[in-house]
Amino acid sequence: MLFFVKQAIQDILSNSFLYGVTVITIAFLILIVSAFGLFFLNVDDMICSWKKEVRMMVYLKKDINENQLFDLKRKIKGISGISNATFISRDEALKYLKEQMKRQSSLLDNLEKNPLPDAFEITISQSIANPEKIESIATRVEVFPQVEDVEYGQRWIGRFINIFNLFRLAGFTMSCLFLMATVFIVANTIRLVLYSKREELEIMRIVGASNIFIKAPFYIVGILEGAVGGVIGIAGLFIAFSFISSSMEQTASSCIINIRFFPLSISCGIIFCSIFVAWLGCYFSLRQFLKV
Amino acid sequence: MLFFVKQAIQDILSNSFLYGVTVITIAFLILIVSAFGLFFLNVDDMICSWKKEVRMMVYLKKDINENQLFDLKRKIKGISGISNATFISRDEALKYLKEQMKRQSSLLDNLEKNPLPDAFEITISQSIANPEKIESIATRVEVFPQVEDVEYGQRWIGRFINIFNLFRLAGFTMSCLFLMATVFIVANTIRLVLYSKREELEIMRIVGASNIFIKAPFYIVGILEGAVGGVIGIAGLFIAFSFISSSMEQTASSCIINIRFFPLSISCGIIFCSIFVAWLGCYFSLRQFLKV
Amino acid sequence: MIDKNAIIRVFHVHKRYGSKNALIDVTFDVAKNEFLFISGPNGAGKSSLLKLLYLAEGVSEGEILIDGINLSRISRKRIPLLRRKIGVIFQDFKLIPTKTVFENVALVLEVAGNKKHTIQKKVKRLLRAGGMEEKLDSYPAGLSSGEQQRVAFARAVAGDPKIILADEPTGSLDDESAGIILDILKKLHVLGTTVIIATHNKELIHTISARTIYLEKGRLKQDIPRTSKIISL
Amino acid sequence: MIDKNAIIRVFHVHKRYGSKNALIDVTFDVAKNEFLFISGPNGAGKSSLLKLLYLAEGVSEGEILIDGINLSRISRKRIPLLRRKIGVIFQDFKLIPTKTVFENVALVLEVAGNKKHTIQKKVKRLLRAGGMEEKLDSYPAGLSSGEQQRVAFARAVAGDPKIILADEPTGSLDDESAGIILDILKKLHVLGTTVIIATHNKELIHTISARTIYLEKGRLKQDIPRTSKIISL
Ligand SMILES: Nc1ncnc2c1ncn2[C@@H]1O[C@H](COP(=O)(O)OP(=O)(O)OP(=O)(O)O)[C@@H](O)[C@H]1O
Ligand SMILES: Nc1ncnc2c1ncn2[C@@H]1O[C@H](COP(=O)(O)OP(=O)(O)OP(=O)(O)O)[C@@H](O)[C@H]1O
Ligand SMILES: [Mg+2]
Ligand SMILES: [Mg+2]
Repeated sequence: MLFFVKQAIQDILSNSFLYGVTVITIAFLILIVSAFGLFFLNVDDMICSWKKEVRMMVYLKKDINENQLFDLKRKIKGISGISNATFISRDEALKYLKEQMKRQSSLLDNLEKNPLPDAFEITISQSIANPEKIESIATRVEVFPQVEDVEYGQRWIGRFINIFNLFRLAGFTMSCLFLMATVFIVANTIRLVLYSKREELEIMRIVGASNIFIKAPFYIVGILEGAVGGVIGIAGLFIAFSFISSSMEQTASSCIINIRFFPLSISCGIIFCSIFVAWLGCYFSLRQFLKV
Repeated sequence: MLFFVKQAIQDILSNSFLYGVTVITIAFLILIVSAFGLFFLNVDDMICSWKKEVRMMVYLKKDINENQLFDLKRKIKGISGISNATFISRDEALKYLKEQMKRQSSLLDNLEKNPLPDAFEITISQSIANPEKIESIATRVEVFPQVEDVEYGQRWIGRFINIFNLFRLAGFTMSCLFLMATVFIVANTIRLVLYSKREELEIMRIVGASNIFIKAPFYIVGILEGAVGGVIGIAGLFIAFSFISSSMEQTASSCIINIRFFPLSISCGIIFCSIFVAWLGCYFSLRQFLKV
Repeated sequence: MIDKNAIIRVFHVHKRYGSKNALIDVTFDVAKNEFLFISGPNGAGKSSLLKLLYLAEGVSEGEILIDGINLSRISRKRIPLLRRKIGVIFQDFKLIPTKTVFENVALVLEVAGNKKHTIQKKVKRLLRAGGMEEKLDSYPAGLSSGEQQRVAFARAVAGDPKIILADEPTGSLDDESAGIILDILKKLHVLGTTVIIATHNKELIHTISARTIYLEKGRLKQDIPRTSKIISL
Repeated sequence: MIDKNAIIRVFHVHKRYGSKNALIDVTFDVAKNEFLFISGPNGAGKSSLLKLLYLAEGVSEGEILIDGINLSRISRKRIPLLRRKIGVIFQDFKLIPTKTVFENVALVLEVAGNKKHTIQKKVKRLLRAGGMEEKLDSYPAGLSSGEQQRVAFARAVAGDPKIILADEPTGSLDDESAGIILDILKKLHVLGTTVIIATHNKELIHTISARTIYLEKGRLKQDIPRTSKIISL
């Protein structure tokens, strides 16, 4: 084993051009794919933080007693997809509304009496993402006799969830595409490298080398290439990310979202992916050039 | 010239493995980069369509006569960044509000008199994207004596414009990165191909071939590869796009946005880019292998 | 026809490349520890025949047995083991351009799983015998043709093969070097190695009294035993 | 020393590869239409000397003039033109593996800008002369060594060069083919071509009465004119 590693390192040194090209190719592809992944990671963060805001107001009929309230709360909480329900009295609600409307709150000063009813604020489970589900929850709540009306989500939340689901779909499809492409390009690069060494392979075979003897150094080199390429790619991404995020902080100081880099575990995962891709490339190429 | 083209085609046929690899690599890279571009094109479309909604309501003091109104309108329109201002009477406004609030409109039924003032609806130029500018426009409008209050944009519009600007920034940075990576990977692939033909190049030189004679076929092959790779890449993207967009139509029937593919001109531009990149790859590689 | 002493048996072998018949119905046995010339003009099929023997190509028809193993039926795992019994000097040397002279020769021993120490000693000894001790760390591109051929020779004999197949082993060598190489081959033969030399060089054949097989246009035309030399060539 | 008739002038040339001295202070002239052997044992520097002449390498010291042009000062644009005046048979053939035999030979004529029709005719004629008419569409890998050498020869003479540099041109050929090739070289010499043959093959040198330069360890040891043959080798 140690022998093969030595062989491999020697091989890398004497063919530094070929292997350099492979490492750079892998690094760039890892950079691209993980840049894309990072982008979607952050978009997803945003979606999650917005989804938390998907709430529903259940306005109650007038003159409901405590018992009925308690009963209703229990029933509402029993509906799947609803994670919480908080009672908000009409006075609370008016105060809240005034706060919300800020500049427009003067409008409410003209009111003679509080026109708002008592209400429950319902929190929708984050797993329920599409507006159809939310709609169906709303209708199920509406049928309770004590319920006057259900108002849910600002219209745009529904729209955005849809759009962001599309984002995610597109992102997922593209990620798959990118990954496939990466495997393919890396495999091709390694194939080209092996192609220019095919005579060498042939000579080794005729000199009596077993298949494992021929292949082992290539796999070791491939794994090293994958590791080095992956690390360079992630490092490059991190540098690019630092630039972007620092420039973001300048232009978007008022913006509440904060973007983040991959956690360490995912970074390591990407490097492993990169190693795996290089290994796969070796595997396919060696199969091609060592048929007999 | 014709001779070189013939040479090139013959070369492609007898080295189909090498050139196949290059074409596939180019195709995948074009696919990736243009998928990314397409994604941002559509995101941009959305942003534009949302930006159109960036409006400002200017609530006026009571008892303003026609002259003052006209004067105010003129002044408001004079502020840079404001593209239009429409007068909305208080009755119109209430009707509009009721429509907008739909489920909550019952609240308004309790009103004894219309609490709303007259107002101007101001449309902000689409080129003004960041919320700071919008804020400053708001304060400039607020100082007019006839103006009671300015209410602008739902809070989220401001937030989103920021986020989408970040999107665009990220998208732009990533596109640059991707393009660089593409040039690099294509150049590398072509370098590997030339590397495995370096003896051939050497022989041709010693046999008395001029540099142009040696290089021309490579450039022609490179351009062909770029063109074919580009077309395959775009075609692949189009197929992927068709799948996504048709699945989108199923899952997101309620969604108002409609995604689109590149217009023909951009598609052609991408193919030209692809050709250029391949040409560039040839250029760098030939410089390396034909030093003397 | 069954000769228990035969280490190589070639039995009605045909070799076709497309429509080209490189070998047509060639049959002969090589005894253990025989010294054999394969002779014939350019394109006679000498190299093609050797290629079949070192398993670089398969026969189109017929059977070849080496050391009792039928090459058409050998399992893929055993091919490397068989190849290690055969040392080949290729007509075009086939040195690995990315390895130094030392590494090229050492490869054969590494492949067979020898110890590093043994390899060092043996390779150096062999290259010294070929007058290549100064070139240990050169790459093949930095050698003259004669020097390359000597390295190829060292590699062929490094693994102590039972059979040595030499394709034009002195083609690039001056008379002195050729003499040295031939002497070594003769010594190995005395020590028990089976030596097969393919050459069109009649002079070479005349310097050593040995059995000679004469090929022409892919056919085995003459099989001249050791004694009756010089007569028919 | 100034010889107006010299087509090649080699003047105190040294060639070093790293610390290795391949050529040491070599000086000689070659007259127009001379027939010259460069002889010497393996590693003497024969191929190195030829490499300098066909501009594959540059000298480390000294000057070489070909047809009045100093190779150290030639502009890069004129190098291809000069090379077309020189036909080279390489010791290792250097055929392009991805081109057929026909294309390999035709290349020289295409490079010089000949018409397609002319090329067709000429290449076929040349290959027929070398007995390669059946192999027009073969790739070099499908040829025997002798056949490859014949193609290399055809390519070297295809461009009607003023100077032919042949590095061991008969190394892989049987006696008959070697005879044919030598005959052609002699004919070309008669027609005015300068022919330089590098070889360690003493037999070959003896068959033709010509001036012989003898190299040893990179030094020019003897320069034997045409008349005084056989004496000192
Ligand atoms: N891979 C191949 N494809 C097609 N034809 C081939 C191939 N290899 C050899 N041949 C043909 O088979 C014939 C025999 O070739 P071989 O190399 O065995 O000759 P040889 O006896 O070694 O000649 P030489 O003395 O020139 O080396 C030749 O005519 C050659 O063209
Ligand atoms: N590129 C190189 N790098 C280092 N040394 C070289 C290189 N080319 C040649 N040499 C050395 O220069 C010396 C002369 O080599 P050259 O090829 O000229 O010999 P030669 O006379 O052609 O021999 P042969 O008859 O074996 O072909 C040799 O010792 C060789 O090792
Ligand atoms: Mg042969
Ligand atoms: Mg030489």
